[in-house]
Amino acid sequence: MDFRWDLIAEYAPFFLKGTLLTIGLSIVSILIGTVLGLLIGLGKMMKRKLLALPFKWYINFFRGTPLMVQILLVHFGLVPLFLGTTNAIVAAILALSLNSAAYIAEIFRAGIQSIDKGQVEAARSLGMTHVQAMRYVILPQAFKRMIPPLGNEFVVLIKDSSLAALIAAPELMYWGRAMQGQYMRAWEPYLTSAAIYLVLTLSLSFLLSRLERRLATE
Amino acid sequence: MDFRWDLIAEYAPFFLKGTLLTIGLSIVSILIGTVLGLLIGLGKMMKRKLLALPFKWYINFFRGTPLMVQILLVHFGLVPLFLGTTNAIVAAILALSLNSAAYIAEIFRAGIQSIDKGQVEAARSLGMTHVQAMRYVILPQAFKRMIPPLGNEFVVLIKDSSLAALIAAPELMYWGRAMQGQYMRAWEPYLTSAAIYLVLTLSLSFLLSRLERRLATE
Amino acid sequence: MIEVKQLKKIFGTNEVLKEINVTVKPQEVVVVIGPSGSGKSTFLRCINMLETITAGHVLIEGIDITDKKTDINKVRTEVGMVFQQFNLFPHKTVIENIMLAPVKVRKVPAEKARAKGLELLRKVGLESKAEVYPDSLSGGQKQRVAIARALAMEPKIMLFDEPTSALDPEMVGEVLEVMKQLAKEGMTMVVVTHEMGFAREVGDRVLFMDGGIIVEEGEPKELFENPKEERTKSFLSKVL
Amino acid sequence: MIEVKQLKKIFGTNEVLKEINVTVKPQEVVVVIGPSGSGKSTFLRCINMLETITAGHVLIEGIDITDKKTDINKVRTEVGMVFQQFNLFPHKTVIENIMLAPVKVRKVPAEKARAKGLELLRKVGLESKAEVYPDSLSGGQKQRVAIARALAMEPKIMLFDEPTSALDPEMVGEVLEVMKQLAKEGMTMVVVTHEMGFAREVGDRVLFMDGGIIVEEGEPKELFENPKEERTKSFLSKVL
Amino acid sequence: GTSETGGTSKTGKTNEGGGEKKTLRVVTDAAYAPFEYQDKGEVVGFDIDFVKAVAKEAGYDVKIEHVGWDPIFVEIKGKTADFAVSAITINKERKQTYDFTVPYFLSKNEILVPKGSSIKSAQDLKGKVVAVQNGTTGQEVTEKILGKNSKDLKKFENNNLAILEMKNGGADAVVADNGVVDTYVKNNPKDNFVVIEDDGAFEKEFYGLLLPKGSELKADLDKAINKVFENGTYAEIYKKWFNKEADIQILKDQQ
Ligand SMILES: Nc1ncnc2c1ncn2[C@@H]1O[C@H](COP(=O)(O)OP(=O)(O)OP(=O)(O)O)[C@@H](O)[C@H]1O
Ligand SMILES: Nc1ncnc2c1ncn2[C@@H]1O[C@H](COP(=O)(O)OP(=O)(O)OP(=O)(O)O)[C@@H](O)[C@H]1O
Ligand SMILES: [Mg+2]
Ligand SMILES: [Mg+2]
Repeated sequence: MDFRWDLIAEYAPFFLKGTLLTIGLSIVSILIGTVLGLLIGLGKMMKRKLLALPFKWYINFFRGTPLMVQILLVHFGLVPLFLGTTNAIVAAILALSLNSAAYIAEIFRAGIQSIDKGQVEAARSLGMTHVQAMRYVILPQAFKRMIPPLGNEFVVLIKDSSLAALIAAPELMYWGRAMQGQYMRAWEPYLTSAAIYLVLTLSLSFLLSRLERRLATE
Repeated sequence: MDFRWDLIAEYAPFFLKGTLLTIGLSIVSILIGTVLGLLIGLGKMMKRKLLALPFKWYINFFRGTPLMVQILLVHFGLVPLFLGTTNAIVAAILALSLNSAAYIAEIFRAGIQSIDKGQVEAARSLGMTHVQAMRYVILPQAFKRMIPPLGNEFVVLIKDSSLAALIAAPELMYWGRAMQGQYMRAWEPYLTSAAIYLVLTLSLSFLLSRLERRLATE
Repeated sequence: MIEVKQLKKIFGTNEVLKEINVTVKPQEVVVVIGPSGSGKSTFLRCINMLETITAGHVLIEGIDITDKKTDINKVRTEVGMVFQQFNLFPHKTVIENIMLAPVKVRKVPAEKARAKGLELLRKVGLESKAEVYPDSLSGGQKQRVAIARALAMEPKIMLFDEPTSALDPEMVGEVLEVMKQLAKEGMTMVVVTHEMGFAREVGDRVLFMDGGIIVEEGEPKELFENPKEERTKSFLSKVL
Repeated sequence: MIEVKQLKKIFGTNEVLKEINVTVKPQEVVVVIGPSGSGKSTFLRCINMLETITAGHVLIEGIDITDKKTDINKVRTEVGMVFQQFNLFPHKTVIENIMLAPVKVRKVPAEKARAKGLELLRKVGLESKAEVYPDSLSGGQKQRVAIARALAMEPKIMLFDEPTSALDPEMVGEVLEVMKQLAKEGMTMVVVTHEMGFAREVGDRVLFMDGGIIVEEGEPKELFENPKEERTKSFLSKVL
Repeated sequence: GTSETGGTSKTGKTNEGGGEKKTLRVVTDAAYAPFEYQDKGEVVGFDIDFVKAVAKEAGYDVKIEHVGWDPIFVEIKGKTADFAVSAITINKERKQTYDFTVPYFLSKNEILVPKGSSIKSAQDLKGKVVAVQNGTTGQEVTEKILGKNSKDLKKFENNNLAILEMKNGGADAVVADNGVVDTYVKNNPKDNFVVIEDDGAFEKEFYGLLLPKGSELKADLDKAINKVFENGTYAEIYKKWFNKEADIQILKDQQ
């Protein structure tokens, strides 16, 4: 098989631009997703079943349907409804944030539930209110446990952001597809983008495992 | 907003066909993926680091790159290399199986490692060999613990199979996009496919939670 | 002073406490014994409302905690609790564990709370461990910190739920020593324990529970040597 | 008969066993005591190679198990082990737990293994529980099944690692009873335990371990009442 | 002329006439060589050159943005772009919702097949696997032959994927606009693909610039297009991209 390195060299600046957008999209989305996810997680944990229901269905919807559908719905349906125009970057960030929020909500809930219930009991028996026990005892411990799965969600988000190529947001995958369209070749563009994604996700995993180790010995 | 129910009615037979293909793709892929995943999981657990390395990188690659890249690579690169022609269904099954195998390998490993090591010790202290301890004591317990995450992987696979639309495998998402292309409308096709995916994934989750409960009380 | 009147607790369909009537007088040390599952922990947890009470009344210093109008958090500051599993806060140092509730609940200034905390640590023999995290302590040390933490709220009553049964045998003594000291100082205490030596030495009264009721009660010596009920006899024969 | 010669065990940089020399004669019951972390479990686990041995030799019935040529699985069938945490197989019924190793390792016909298993269950007082799963048993019952399971391989030696310390106090007696019976029948036993009553009653010899060495050994009565070493004295004063 | 549509931005730059020179927002799907595609990031093509010439004639600046095919219709319907150029075929259905300028390009669908294929005409496509771009007229005409949503029809997101599918043996033919097909064959002689025309089966189509319904820009643009036809600019651009002479008369006949 002839592998055209020259084509890759030619497209290198675009892969670079695309990689930067991929990173940007992912960072913005994980940040928004985390904030939203915390709120939704809290919502789902409400004692009153009826109030918790919308949050439960939010999570069901975003975890139960393909991200591709969500991106297309947001891009062609939701964003034009509000902005009056399509905007690929906005749609990508919105869809990725909404999607990851559903997963982060569950991470948050699991983090809180993983704390031994003896901890709340000890706090309550000292006279703390439920809110105080949450704030001083449960949440600080839960947040620490949330870091690994949150990092994992970030890795997933980086990969998922490739779907933004479908709505012509010029991220990494988009340029892979553009290159494929220009030269009608499959291996060069897709192996190149696969390699870049791999570098991104593996470096992130590496950083995360170091962070985890540091937190563990703290 | 005017919602054209008539268009959905018109496309109903195609959505039905697509749903059946989605289910078929997912079932075949989870089966192949499970078998492959067990082998790869065993490979990664080999004591000799050098022998385990290829398996480790297999998992890294398939978990570290977007499925979209994998599907396009398999469809336009791998399958033509072997079959001499593209074949969307083969490519979709192959890509989905290879991808889910990487996740299942980790599920398998986690399942084995979750078994208390007192179990092996008890087995060994009774004179069983390592293989006997695995076969009669560890694996039966590990398999039971693997059922929930495997089910979860199945749900993921159903959603991921939507990417097969990109290579024109006529599954559920493909028909959603075909409908969108014909009528230039976003809400009808995408909400319809979202609803169908939701029904598929939620029914599966429901069945799984019942299965889990039955296994738990056994 | 604790008054428990016709206390009932049902989990689902499982009637765990059937009808408990007990009064614990000020400065009294009451030891609760009984087989596993007899409801000892549940009884203790009902006294400071860690479990909701199905029926009956519990009065702490004359205040009915089952009354909806009672501020339960306020009552709980009067009742310290020590758990079998210590339940120290792992993300805080020993002194922070002790200071947390006084500062956040009682609004004691941090400086004062720290001074008080160090004094309590001295009392349980752990002044050198103020700045370490709980993870680096042995079981016996953890439990002594937990006792100091409960005492920091200056409770009038202390509840202990098998405080030594998660400890290695050679650490049991150091915890019991602290508890004996506390009893001597006149603390009102309810202690669930299997340490019969402790019961004999400092207990004013022993309650034997089984199947959700108090089967027999009496002075330790009397009850251990002359149990009246068949069930008590058979239990003591296994344990002593 | 067990001969332990200059046994050493190092975990990483932690020298857990320093130099252990012990001989356990046939039919002897040796009790091992010592503070937490002193290496008691490690010592026991070295005897049937659940831990790899760093240096020294262990001979079981004259066979050196540290010799590479020795079939360790064969030796292990001669040495039964009972763990603190029972380690019953939760996916198998009580009788299946007992039959598994005889059938798979010794290739005993299932029928015969079952008959033998039921006989052993009768011996530990649990013939009625043959068909239930371990989850439905109490701790004391679990441990008795674990003993029956080990006995099903007809071992010449039995090792016990704190068999009663995960049990509620009222269940300790039933397990010790089974062990006493075993000792009476002439089983060679090494028992790590904190049950001094048991040590006194059935122990032929007590080893006191601390810091990876055997600090002192002797007849139970002698050692408990007249410990020679300072460390032994201080340990016994906490535990007795 | 001014436009009331949103999304236009004032440049603030004034020309010699003293009036404001407006910048129009033009959307396109730059995945349709040679009409509009990305040459390493820059949107280029016949359509682009043409629009620039027309805009210059009408006195506007244009900002061309690649948004993808489907979003074009969202943007124009929502009047967030002033007009769209993207080899858009003028047809009745689209005219119900949108306005078009006068036609600026004659197009027809053609069949792309490997050399030596048994396919010689549109009717030969029956029973063969055909790859098309989802939502194009190429798809429509092929569906007329194969049947709507036939199992032999593979709809891809763009023509690139459709052609790649055929190249890899997954389809027997690709049906797409002549401009796309001709350019592909010209640029990729090594692939050994040939073009089959079937004027009997595939009707002529005309491309127009797509405008929101009732856009006041239409008059301006129509006038400018005719000027571009007349002053020779159109022929020049056509020659540059297709290496053929333009047939302006047939376009004007449509007006
Ligand atoms: N949260 C709960 N939900 C349901 N049942 C419970 C709960 N807590 C305790 N129980 C049940 O209540 C009964 C009494 O439990 P409790 O913990 O009070 O016993 P105990 O005397 O403290 O036993 P132990 O000596 O084992 O601690 C048991 O049958 C137990 O299963
Ligand atoms: N697998 C292991 N890896 C590293 N260190 C170990 C391991 N197992 C035991 N140790 C260490 O060896 C030392 C002795 O442990 P061991 O379990 O033999 O003590 P023990 O006397 O049985 O104590 P306990 O009464 O708590 O059971 C301890 O310091 C322990 O941390
Ligand atoms: Mg209890
Ligand atoms: Mg041990």
